[in-house]
Amino acid sequence: MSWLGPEEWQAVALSFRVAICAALLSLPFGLAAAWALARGRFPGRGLFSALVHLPLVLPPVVTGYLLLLAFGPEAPAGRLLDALGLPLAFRWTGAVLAAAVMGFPLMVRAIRLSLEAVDRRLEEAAGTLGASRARTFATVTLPLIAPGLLAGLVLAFAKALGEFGATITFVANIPGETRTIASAIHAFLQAPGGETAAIRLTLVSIALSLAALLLSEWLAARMARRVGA
Amino acid sequence: MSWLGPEEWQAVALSFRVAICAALLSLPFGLAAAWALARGRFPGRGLFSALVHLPLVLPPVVTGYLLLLAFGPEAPAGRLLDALGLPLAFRWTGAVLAAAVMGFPLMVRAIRLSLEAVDRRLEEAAGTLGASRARTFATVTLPLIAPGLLAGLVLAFAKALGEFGATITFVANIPGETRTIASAIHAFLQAPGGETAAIRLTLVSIALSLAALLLSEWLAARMARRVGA
Amino acid sequence: MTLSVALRHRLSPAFALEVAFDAPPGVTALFGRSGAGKSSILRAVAGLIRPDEGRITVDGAPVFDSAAGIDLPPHRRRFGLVFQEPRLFPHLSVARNLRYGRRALGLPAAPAREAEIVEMLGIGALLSRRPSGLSGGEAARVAIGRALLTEPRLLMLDEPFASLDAARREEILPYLERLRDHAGLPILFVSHALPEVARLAARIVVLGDGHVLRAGPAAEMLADPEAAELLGPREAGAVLTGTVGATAEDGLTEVHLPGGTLHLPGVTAGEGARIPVRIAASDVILALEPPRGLSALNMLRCRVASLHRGKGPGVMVGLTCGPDALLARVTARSAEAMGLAEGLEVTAIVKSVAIGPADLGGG
Amino acid sequence: MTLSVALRHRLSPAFALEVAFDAPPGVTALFGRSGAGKSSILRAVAGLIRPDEGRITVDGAPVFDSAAGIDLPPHRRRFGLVFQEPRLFPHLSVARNLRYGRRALGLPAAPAREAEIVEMLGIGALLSRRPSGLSGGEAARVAIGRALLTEPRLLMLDEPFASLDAARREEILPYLERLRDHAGLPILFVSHALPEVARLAARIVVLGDGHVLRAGPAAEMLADPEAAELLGPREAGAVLTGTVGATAEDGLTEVHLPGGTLHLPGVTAGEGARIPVRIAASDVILALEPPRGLSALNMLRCRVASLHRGKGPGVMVGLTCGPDALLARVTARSAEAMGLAEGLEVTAIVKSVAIGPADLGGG
Amino acid sequence: ERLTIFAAASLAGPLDAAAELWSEESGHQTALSYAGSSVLARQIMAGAPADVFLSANEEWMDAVEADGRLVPASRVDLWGNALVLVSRASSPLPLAELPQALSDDRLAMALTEAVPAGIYGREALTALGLWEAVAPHVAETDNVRAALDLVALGAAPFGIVYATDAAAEPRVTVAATFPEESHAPIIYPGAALTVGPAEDFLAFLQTAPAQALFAEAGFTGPPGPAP
Ligand SMILES: Nc1ncnc2c1ncn2[C@@H]1O[C@H](COP(=O)(O)OP(=O)(O)OP(=O)(O)O)[C@@H](O)[C@H]1O
Ligand SMILES: Nc1ncnc2c1ncn2[C@@H]1O[C@H](COP(=O)(O)OP(=O)(O)OP(=O)(O)O)[C@@H](O)[C@H]1O
Ligand code: MOO
Ligand SMILES: [Mg+2]
Ligand SMILES: [Mg+2]
Repeated sequence: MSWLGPEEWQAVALSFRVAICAALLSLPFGLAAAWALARGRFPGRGLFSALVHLPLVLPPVVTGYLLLLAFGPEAPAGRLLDALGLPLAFRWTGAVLAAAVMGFPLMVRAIRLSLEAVDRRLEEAAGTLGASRARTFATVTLPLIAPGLLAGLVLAFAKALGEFGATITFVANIPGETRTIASAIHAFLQAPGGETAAIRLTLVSIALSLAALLLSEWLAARMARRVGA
Repeated sequence: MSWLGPEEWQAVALSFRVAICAALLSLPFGLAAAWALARGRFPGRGLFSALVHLPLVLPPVVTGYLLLLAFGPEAPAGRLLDALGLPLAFRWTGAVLAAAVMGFPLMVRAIRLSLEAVDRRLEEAAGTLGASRARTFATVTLPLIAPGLLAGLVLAFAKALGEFGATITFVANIPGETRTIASAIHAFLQAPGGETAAIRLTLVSIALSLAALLLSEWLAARMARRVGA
Repeated sequence: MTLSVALRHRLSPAFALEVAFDAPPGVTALFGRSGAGKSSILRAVAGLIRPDEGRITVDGAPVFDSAAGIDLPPHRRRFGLVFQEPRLFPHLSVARNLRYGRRALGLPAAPAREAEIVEMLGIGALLSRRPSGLSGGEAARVAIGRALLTEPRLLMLDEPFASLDAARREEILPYLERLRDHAGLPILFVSHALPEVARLAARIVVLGDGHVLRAGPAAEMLADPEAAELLGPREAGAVLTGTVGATAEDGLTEVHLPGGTLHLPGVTAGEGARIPVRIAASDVILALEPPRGLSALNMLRCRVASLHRGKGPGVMVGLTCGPDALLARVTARSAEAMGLAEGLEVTAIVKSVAIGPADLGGG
Repeated sequence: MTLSVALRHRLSPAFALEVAFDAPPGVTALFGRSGAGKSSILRAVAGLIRPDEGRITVDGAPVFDSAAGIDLPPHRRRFGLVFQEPRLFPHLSVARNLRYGRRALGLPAAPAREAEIVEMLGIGALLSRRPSGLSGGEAARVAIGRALLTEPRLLMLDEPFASLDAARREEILPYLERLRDHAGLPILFVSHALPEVARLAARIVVLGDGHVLRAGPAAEMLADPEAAELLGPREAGAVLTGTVGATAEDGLTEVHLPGGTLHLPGVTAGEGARIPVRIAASDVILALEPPRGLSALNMLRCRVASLHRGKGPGVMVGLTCGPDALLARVTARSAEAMGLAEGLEVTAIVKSVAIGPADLGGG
Repeated sequence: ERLTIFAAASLAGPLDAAAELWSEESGHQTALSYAGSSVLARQIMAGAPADVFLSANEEWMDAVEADGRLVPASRVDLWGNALVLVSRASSPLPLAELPQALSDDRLAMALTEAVPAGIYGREALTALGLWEAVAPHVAETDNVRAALDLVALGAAPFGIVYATDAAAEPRVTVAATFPEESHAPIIYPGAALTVGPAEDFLAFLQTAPAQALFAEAGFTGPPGPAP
């Protein structure tokens, strides 16, 4: 792919990094949220579910603005994180946050569906064999929901590759820092004569996601074979 | 909500219609695609999976652009549909298509996860009881994947509410025809001082999705209670 | 209607099925140790496994024929199968589970038949419940009822009574006997309980490691001292056919055998009917001359036909009592003390109560 | 170590548990018809159901006490439970299923113990397989092994042998007997097979519709003509305790009872050991005087203690043979013909081979 | 030291070239963040670390200025643009005939109440007395490029875009140019948000070599001195 310019390569590398980080970063939170929704019985469960789905319902730009309002350089949360050495605004870390937030509802739903399909009787069995709740979770529940985790990761990764509305709104479109493939494509499409560059990047994006998908399908097939299902 | 103007009401009503139609319309296709991915063993399965995920990976504007290429008034597919009395260009029907396409990967994955969790031994049992494959599907598989179908509908509905990038690119933003809540919010945000209107519509959007979510959670809880899980 | 099975199928590198047997109308028992391949055979017959090679025919018409490329899907075979696990549909009530097959087949509702089966299985109180809360035995019973209601042309039962109490078994067995006797359909019956097998089965197929070790009529197999080794010596016994005679006031019915008359409790067949009576080898006591003052009512004059020393301290004695063959298992010490030898006349003593309903055919 | 259970729990509007019983070290059998509440009791003891009310204690220390608000989670109770269904972990190999509990508990690996259990259960060839392809009986055996390897302080077995062949049962029962005799832990054993119950259990709790119908020492329960009705008349019998004597060359071992000496095959306990011997009521023949020329070697002089007429044509005869109680089931006709009456001296004839290993304790 | 420039997306092509030129001259690195003016303005008002803001319209620059984010007196009008009617047909069309020519078809425009190109277009059509007639036919898009795409792909026969957009799209031709007086002047204002190099860069954009790059892309010069 020598037909990509250095700036474009930069965007590809950044997108990849952002997508991987976003997918992995949101995994534990997605798991926690999915658990709460699948197993929890607490007041406000419906509202919590709505909150999780919000990034799906809102136009991405709105989500981006909300992130900007919450984590911008002049917002208290943003300042706090900055002081803690994790600046977000207009950094690639912010792009990760934006992508993670946008992919969150997808990840939560995938994990939740898997969780709801877990045979609780196996967890009971683990308990009678001496496994604490944490251990049961780690050794029984987690492996059994692996398909959901994998699906969640794939969805979050793919979404992160395609996401630009919230990203560009929250962290702008700064080459090498926050200009992901999607932002670049968008910028190219807005400028006169940017189509060819946009098409090139689109193809790269498709290739990246295809690779991720094939990897995930292969992993899923291996898991299924191991379970013998 | 008398604080919404008539144009805004129109956008709300239209969004609702588009989201409902998009979710329901994509259900059979999503089911077929999920089936092929979960159960099918055909060459090109990986590519097919990538194709299904494409709307997630591509920036929405690109998807909209591709839709325009495929279903625009000058494209063969667009002409055909037009001749069949289903014009898409600049119509709310086109907005439905755009929303359905954008939500498709989410719906497929939800259904697929449920399908993969189905206990195949129950399908075997149905066969030995005299149920044909079609009947087994309708009376065993389908009810068992109901959680996935419901999740798919919810995700597609929510996504349709939030989608504007592909929609506005494919069918523009015509009040009463294609101006959905998301498009309207986006438009408001482009002009200085549009925030209050945008916030109003955002709240409506949240309310709509909250209602849909609560409905789906209630349905899911009922189903779970009936199965006794 | 007769089922013929001949197939070869490799399930794993370590296990392959290679079996051939016929199942005429009536019960054919598949007997064998855990892992012998019983369930796999039922799956193949039902169409849930596609064998590598072979032919499965019903009255000569193939439902599967690898050479001819025939492989009917399960629902077109119309074979009922009660799986080893209940496999109830979790989203349907018990009642709708029961009716599932009839609806799938487009059969008209059969309220009378349904009521009869529900009554027999004792699941009337469960009809509106979902399967998830059922006890193990309750679920097993619903699964039996679900298969019975489809009126299959072949019935396969995979350890249907494993989780049922003895009393419940006694309620279901007569139903299966009636089905066997009146519906003329082949029934493949997997069970580890030889009394049940002996009571129901006309034929026994003994399986081991995917192969047929021995197959034949139940009466022969059970009375054959060699086959007894395979079935387990404690379970060996003979199945005799007797003619039902008068029933006395005290509930004992005369059953006439060529070698004598037995007085048995719990016979429900009518006078003149011919019923099989199973007498376990370990329930027979031999005496050189008819003893007196004994609580056992049943004595048959027999002649010793064969003596087989097994591995343990027991001797399996083959007897001919008129035209019937009987088995008795005695200790080697007794055999010696009594001077048992081929041709010797002995009296076989059987306690009436040792022959329970489970050993009595008909009903 | 003794388990005490007293609880009340409503499972559904139609079914409530209300039970209280003690389980001292040794085997306590839970016996009852399908749906009686056996599995639910095990679930409550294991901590998988939280009873509405009650107390479950081990040597007085509560693992559950509704009044005190105590409810230990299952893993802190250290009670092993073999469920009615195998419940194997589908994502782990058989070997890792077996080791799951020890690892969870932080116990060191026990290769010798593991090898012994694997050998006993005959699952050596399955170790590297996933559970999904296992046969019904294979899965059941792995589940048994998995629970045994955790070295629980209480063991609960819910119909562990339902899908196993007789030969396999014979291989597992001695292991359970050793466990019972040497580990000093209470074992709750659910089974529909009375021979197994009689062989293993020191106590029997008969359940019906969520309530304890009767409970007591196995020997008493089995020999009590009234309790016999609950257990099923064909299954009733006495459990006597005898002292092992010499074993002859032909493999028969003398077992001395106060009322006489039995000659039994397959006794593995050493000379001088005291072992329980189960004699089913239907295996006993009564004679007014000791007969001769009979293949049965075992005769005990007894006195008729009671006569119970049941619903059928049978009479349950309670006998005292020295200090032991024995049960015999004869037909009413025989009882009359023999003039059986309380106080009458009779000879009880028991075929040696009618007492098989399943009815023999120790080992 | 890197200069961060927040610029309206429509400036992309010539601005990239100009920034490169300036980097070579001054030795400063530049980072160009392109997005819609509205997005950029909001980011700046939220504290974005930008040094230069190049807006596609005056209102958003006004908003940023009112927020006190500009280096005083650094604001300058940099370029102008013309508004044109494009179509796929190669024949010119008198603007007055637009309603008839449209018949039942659509006229593609950027959002007429939000996006500058759309606002100018509506203003011009109103001034020409055509708005009432064409309003029901307007298909509004998110940005002006999308409106151009609709025409390029044949979804709409006509569209109103900037002259710069029309010049870069070979599939469309300019059917008519809106008279300058029919709408407010199309102005691209720029301002420095930090002192130093940002001001130098703004100055550079006004030099001849820079202006030549923009002229090549179809931009006109600044419409007279800043007010
Ligand atoms: N969750 C539940 N909801 C309603 N009824 C229940 C539930 N769980 C158990 N029951 C009922 O409680 C009764 C006792 O069930 P349990 O499983 O304890 O029976 P069991 O004695 O083990 O029977 P089996 O021998 O058939 O296994 C059954 O009638 C069952 O239907
Ligand atoms: N999918 C499979 N992969 C590998 N081995 C298999 C598979 N299915 C069955 N087997 C093996 O084939 C053998 C026969 O299994 P099958 O279920 O037919 O036994 P069975 O006679 O029904 O035993 P049981 O009495 O325990 O139910 C077993 O050893 C089993 O492990
Ligand atoms: O860059 Mo703009 O403000 O969308 O024309
Ligand atoms: Mg089996
Ligand atoms: Mg149970």
